[in-house]
Amino acid sequence: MNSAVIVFPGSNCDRDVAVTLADVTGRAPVMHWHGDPDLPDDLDLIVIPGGFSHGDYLRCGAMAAHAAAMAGVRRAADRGVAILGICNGFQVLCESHLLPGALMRNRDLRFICRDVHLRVETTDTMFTAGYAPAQVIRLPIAHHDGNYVADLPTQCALEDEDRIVFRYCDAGGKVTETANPNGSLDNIAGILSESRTVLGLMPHPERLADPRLGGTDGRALFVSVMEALS
Amino acid sequence: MKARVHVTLKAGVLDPQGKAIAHALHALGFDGVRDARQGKVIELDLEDDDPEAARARIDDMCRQLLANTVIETYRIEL
Amino acid sequence: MKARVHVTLKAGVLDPQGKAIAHALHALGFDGVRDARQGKVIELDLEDDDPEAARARIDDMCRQLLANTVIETYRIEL
Amino acid sequence: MSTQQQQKTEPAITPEIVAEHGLTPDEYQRVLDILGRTPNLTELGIFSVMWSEHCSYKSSKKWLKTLPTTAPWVIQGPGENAGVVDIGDGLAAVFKMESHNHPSFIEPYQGAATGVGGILRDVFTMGARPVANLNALRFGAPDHPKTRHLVSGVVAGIGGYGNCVGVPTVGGEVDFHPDYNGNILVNAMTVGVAPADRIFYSKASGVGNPVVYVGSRTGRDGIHGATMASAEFSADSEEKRPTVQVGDPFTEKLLIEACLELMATDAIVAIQDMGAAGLTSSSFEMASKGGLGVELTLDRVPMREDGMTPYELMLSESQERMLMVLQPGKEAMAEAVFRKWDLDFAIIGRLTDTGRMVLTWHGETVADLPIDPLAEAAPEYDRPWAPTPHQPVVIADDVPVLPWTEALVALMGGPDLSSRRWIWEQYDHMVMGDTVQRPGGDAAVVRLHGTDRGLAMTTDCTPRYVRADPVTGGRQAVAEAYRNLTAVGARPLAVTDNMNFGNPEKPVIMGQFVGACRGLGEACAALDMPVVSGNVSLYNETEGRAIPSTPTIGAIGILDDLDRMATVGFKAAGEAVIVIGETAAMRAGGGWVGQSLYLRDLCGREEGAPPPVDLEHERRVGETVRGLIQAGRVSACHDVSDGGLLVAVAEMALAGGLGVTLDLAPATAALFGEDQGRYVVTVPAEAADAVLSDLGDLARRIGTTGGEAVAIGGEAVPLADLRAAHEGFFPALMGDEIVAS
Ligand SMILES: Nc1ncnc2c1ncn2[C@@H]1O[C@H](COP(=O)(O)OP(=O)(O)O)[C@@H](O)[C@H]1O
Ligand SMILES: [Mg+2]
Repeated sequence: MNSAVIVFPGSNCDRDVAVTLADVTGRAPVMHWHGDPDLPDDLDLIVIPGGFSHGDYLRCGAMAAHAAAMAGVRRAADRGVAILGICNGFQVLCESHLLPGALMRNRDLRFICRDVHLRVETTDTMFTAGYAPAQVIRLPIAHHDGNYVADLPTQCALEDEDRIVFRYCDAGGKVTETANPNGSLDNIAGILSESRTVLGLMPHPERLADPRLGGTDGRALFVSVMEALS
Repeated sequence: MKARVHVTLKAGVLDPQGKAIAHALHALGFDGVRDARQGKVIELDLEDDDPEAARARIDDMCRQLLANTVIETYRIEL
Repeated sequence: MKARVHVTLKAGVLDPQGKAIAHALHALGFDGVRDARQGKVIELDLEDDDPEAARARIDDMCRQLLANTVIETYRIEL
Repeated sequence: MSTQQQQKTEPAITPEIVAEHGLTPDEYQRVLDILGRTPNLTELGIFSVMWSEHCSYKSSKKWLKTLPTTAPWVIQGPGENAGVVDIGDGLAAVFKMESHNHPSFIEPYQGAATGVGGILRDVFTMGARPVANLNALRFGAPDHPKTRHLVSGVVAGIGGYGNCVGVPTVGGEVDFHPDYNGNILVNAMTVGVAPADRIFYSKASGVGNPVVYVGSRTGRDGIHGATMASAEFSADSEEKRPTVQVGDPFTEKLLIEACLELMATDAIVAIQDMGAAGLTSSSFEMASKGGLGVELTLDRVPMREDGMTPYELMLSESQERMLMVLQPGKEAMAEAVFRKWDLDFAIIGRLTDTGRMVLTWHGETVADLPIDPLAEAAPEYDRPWAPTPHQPVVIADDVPVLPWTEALVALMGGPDLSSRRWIWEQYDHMVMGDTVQRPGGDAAVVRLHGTDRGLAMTTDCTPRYVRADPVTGGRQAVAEAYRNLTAVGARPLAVTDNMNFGNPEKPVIMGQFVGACRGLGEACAALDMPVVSGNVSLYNETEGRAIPSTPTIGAIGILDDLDRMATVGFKAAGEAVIVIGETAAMRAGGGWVGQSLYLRDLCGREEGAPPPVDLEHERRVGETVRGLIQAGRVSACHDVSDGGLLVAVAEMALAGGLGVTLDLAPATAALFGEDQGRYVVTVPAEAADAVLSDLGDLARRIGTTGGEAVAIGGEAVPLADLRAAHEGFFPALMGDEIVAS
């Protein structure tokens, strides 16, 4: 499987996800510089990594959304190439309108770095086919602006079209207000595009994909994509 | 030429910062704050000197970058 | 009663956000942006109706919470 | 502004201006002797920062020289931007700790943030990629009106900077004490990793080589910051406010990447970050170390504001800037790297063989100073000092007895022992994907990227011990760091120290400094952990009242096999709980209560001699424990420190979510005494006898894991209650404090 990681000035989880991709797929991803509009054309997966692109100044992801490389990402998305935006990557995808809605400052205004529980809301995607329906997994979050908002029609569409992929929940899988770390609408932690080929999520699957780091619940996401694409 | 862009959250979008400010003011003993909302102002120093052309250009800047029209509205002040 | 507090960085204080905005506008092809600075506006909805009393109270709020007077200045608009 | 105008408007040098620059009449006389004429304002400014306490270490140098700084694995000791130690496999660890106390008190968010930025630069200047940050924080009383605001701002600032730069913040410590009410401490530490044979230094060489400025533009930030950090605080310090700098972590991130990219080539001869005293001390130090002169064309310095003067350019403390000497002919290549990262790049001068620093401004010379005489004549004081009087030993029987259950809950939920989760959850402690042991244990462990080895790191100091007995307190700070590293299974390697004290012109304070240096030095020598870098922050006083002396120790160690790493939490029910390191004297004494948290927090008595630190014992016990961990014989390990044995056991229970039944008499001094040199481990039941018989007198079984409470005799504290108290303190304190940003 061929993958690429887009590197913006201020990206800082680019190496982390590259390590996971290399480990899972057996092939190192292309590290693609934001200023270059021409992505390799044999890509199966493009990852927009976490971090603070352009310092997260103005709005998280706003400046990165205009990078030359994002035009290439958009073209790839139109061709059906799988796109995965993690944390800052999710914010970039929303700012690029490749995904609907927006990510605002966390409800308590503080940066939060901790493991959270997520319920897998759909397995009908190449990203989560490897999980069991309604499986409860544990992944870290590390963000200041992960509070997902969308208008009512968007929310209904996401719900009706089965495009909500992860919801914050408690250890038992219950989706509750106290299990919502950042105030996200409907406890939404990750969503799909209409085409189901673009996934954005706030939690970091690459951070728990190595037993040495305390868990492997994130690994299945990368394995799922790889199995779906090869 | 100086210009100001005021970016505010659309009505109906919950504003965590505003809410926290109202709460904190209350905790500090300032009663009677019914609501608080926080917005941004971006002050631009432009080479333009034709206000009409500038306004159109700034409008473009807002739509492309300065405001996220999914959740925000903006107002240009010259 | 509605009131607006404008909070801006003092002159000479580094404004990384403003710098980044100017840079990004330039990268988007908007030339002629000499400088950009970012500030915030806090809109308050108050129960007061005496403007003078309100202004004094808001001034207190600014000094205690809304502005960081070490690096920021503020302006109250009623 | 033209040069002439600018020089015309420069004031004549009066005694007042000299005093404002923090120079004593004596020191000013030295300036006159060196120059043979009156300095102009720019020159006076340069002298004042170079001879400030912050840059010259004039009060502390004599004593710092007594610290042990060498070992076969030390590549670079004190004197460079950071210390460097060999960690095997061709790698070196580069680390240092630095204070940002005064700025953080004035503007907690930006003060703490720029503190992190500064220490990061010290480390990547040497060619290392930063891999972890730590922070040691001291605040005033929790109920002091300023404390919440300071805690909120400092923590947000540290997180705001470190998170954006993408370096995990993995550990630290926090204390509260009313004597920090008017003068908090913010000590930040960075650990980096570099190829051992590619370390970069600040010593300039090569006459004619270009001197290059990179990073952010220079503004009027923090002018006089370095002198501010050297002057005692007074109530009117609010007026000094505009001198705080604003950090730009995004630019720092770009600067890290650009510097490391250029460092992979052979373009750099010497490099130095612009920290306190900015362009002055960076250019001065590079030239001075190389025995050369330097010529700077100040009008080429990238400037952020109009109308800046040479004086301001030389004294500005704008952040995120670096100075480099390049190989001739490499300018274009270097410039391309920095432009790619959107950073300013300017050739602002060259090295000369004159031994002088010559500054020009639009073609005119605005300063001309001899470098060596200025460096050599830097004042060095042997300040008078008074030894700290010995405190009486507190007799255990004189201490009020509280029910152990209540005492335990109160201590675990108190300001000093409660969980710091509220803090470290605001720090990205996992970015870079190598955090093997997150905050909450004894030492953080960061994997060496791509290997199965790890670096362990910790910061430690117990200020109440230091204040009561600086020699013992100094030893204890090092010993506790040693223990924290040992408790995860790491081999301690070296330390960095951050000496936070009051006014050194007061003999009592100077006596504390001297004593602490002696204690640190003895412990570092005995435990084979040389001091490789450090920082001194003096004049930490408000209205004449000094902070508790706080020589913070940052230490690193190496784990050669991450499969043999220990963690704090109990692992399984039915395991033996064993305390290692009690001496016969401790048993006979029944527990050391002087200066314990029990005595201070629960009885309101901060008194007595602190627990003695027997360094030989410390080392023997440490080696024993490390041996057990490396042999895979223990399932959990934790050192005994603040709060004593019962607190240590309770922390292990909470971390593992598993209770314990202890076979101890509920004697206050035994449970809460703070005797040093002890660890608690767990061992699977079937292996317990072997461990106990191997260790003989050094070990004693004290209980068995299991259940959902900490139980002694018939009494028990449910873990749920303990957890509620432990986790509840910070959220309750900080609850609705508005977040700084
Ligand atoms: N300011 C801080 N930043 C990050 N981690 C912290 C901070 N303060 C404390 N911690 C973490 O909380 C845990 C407990 O700290 P402490 O009680 O000081 O440990 P110890 O007594 O073992 O030295 C440690 O893992 C420490 O790294
Ligand atoms: Mg410890």
